[in-house]
Amino acid sequence: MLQIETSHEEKYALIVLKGEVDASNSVELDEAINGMVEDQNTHMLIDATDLNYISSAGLGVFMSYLEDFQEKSIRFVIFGLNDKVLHVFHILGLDQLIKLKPDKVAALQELYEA
Amino acid sequence: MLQIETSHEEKYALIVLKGEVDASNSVELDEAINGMVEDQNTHMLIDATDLNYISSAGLGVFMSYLEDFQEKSIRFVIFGLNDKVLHVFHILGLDQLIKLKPDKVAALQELYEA
Amino acid sequence: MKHRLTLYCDKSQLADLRNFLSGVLKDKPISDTTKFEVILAVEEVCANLIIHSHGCNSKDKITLQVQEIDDKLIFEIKDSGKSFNLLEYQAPLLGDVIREKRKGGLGIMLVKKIMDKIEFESNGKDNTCRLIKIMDSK
Amino acid sequence: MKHRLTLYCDKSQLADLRNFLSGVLKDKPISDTTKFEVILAVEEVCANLIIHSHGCNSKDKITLQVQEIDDKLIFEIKDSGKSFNLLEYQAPLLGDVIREKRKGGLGIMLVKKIMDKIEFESNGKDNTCRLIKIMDSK
Ligand SMILES: Nc1ncnc2c1ncn2[C@@H]1O[C@H](COP(=O)(O)OP(=O)(O)O)[C@@H](O)[C@H]1O
Ligand SMILES: Nc1ncnc2c1ncn2[C@@H]1O[C@H](COP(=O)(O)OP(=O)(O)O)[C@@H](O)[C@H]1O
Repeated sequence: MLQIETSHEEKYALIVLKGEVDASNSVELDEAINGMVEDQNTHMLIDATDLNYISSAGLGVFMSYLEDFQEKSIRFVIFGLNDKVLHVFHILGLDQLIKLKPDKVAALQELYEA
Repeated sequence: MLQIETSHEEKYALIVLKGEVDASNSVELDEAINGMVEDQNTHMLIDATDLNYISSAGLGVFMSYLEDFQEKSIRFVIFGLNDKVLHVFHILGLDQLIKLKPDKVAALQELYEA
Repeated sequence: MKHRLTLYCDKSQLADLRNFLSGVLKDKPISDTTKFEVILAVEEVCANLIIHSHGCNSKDKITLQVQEIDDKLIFEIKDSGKSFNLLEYQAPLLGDVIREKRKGGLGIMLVKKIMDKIEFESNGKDNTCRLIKIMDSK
Repeated sequence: MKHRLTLYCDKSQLADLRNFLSGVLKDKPISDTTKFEVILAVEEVCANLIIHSHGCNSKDKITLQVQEIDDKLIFEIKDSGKSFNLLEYQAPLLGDVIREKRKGGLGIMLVKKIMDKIEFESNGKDNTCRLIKIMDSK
């Protein structure tokens, strides 16, 4: 089960993920991010505090936006990943390519630094 | 002028950059990183505290290792970038793809987290 | 002891697969992280079978059997679709994954990084993929 | 006031170019970051001319002229090698840069992000590239 809440805060777009992302629902994650990109958001946060699982289908969704993020100068940070979910990013070395932060404070700092 | 010092600490490889990286000397940077990769280092730090300038030739060197870093599970962090040099990474959005940390403590933490 | 599960080829089955595997692995002497990893790897292979070999045709079935032999956990996944040998599959470059924006292509990489050994056999009709994890390996 | 510099086509000249530009920009009413950016962009174009158009042949020369007109800083770079119109150049995808491990391909991207306007002219013999920065733009 995956639950996705999206909202537009004053200075950034926020997507809250709850539950599990796998091949059966990664398209929902994709649509949420795509919507945020189409709305011309330049600062995007993903709250993964309540994300309990992610398979390669979910990782692939994030990876598929790296090109757009760079072209459109979109800053993108995922925060709150639990140890196991974080570990999946680590196995593939994707934590080197996608910004992961422990909590929202650190994520916002990353979003607006320099 | 670019000065490069490399050393093998107990748990990571360190490359200290001093001066300016441009098209005339980026090959030296490339050789230093390549050497560290060939020595099978899995944790690499770049100390950029005294790096005053970087042009696209230098950025390109870093980018050219992302594939190797991922394939070989090498963790790679650059720290100590001054505001101007950091800004160059930002202009191209490369700060999203290459780990940049303010100082050595934060860099080591990043290198060994989870 | 052996544990068996039959999945029909629908992506909704993946959550059930995870539940099943959590139960099976519950008392195994491996860390929670290793359990998590192993569940992920088995799911990746099953998801590929469901999606790529069987086009999500829910009339098709795949079976999973989990066995503990000595220090090994063996996950045997059988199907009878067109055979796909993931040992022969060459993982894409990271740059390709990014460039093609293809929202996939990371699954087999994960399986290979997680498992200690992978075996594949096909008799032209039935395919068997065996994923092996050594229990004190990590 | 105009400032001029002649560079011979050797990469060692890039450091001199930066020194020259720092001097020229010293008292201009733009932030230090903008100065840094603008120096970088001019260097990128000159480096490309030196490397790609003139194969680092130190007998070849390129000239740079810097001018302030109204609120614009204009950097005019002239050479007489084979003409290269960076306006027509299509920047590569990030994934390609990563995949090809080519240690380059980011220079023109930087120039385009930094400058407010770029002009290019060639009469078949001499090429002129004009990089324009509006002084209160950033
Ligand atoms: N069981 C299978 N049958 C047919 N093709 C497969 C199978 N498993 C994987 N493939 C092929 O290998 C590719 C890579 O698989 P994988 O790494 O799991 O990524 P993804 O499935 O997300 O594309 C798939 O896109 C598919 O073309
Ligand atoms: N002045 C030039 N003459 C010929 N080719 C050029 C010139 N400038 C750029 N190019 C071509 O455009 C490509 C991209 O240039 P650039 O973005 O600066 O990256 P890099 O020079 O690092 O490869 C170069 O690799 C080269 O093929």
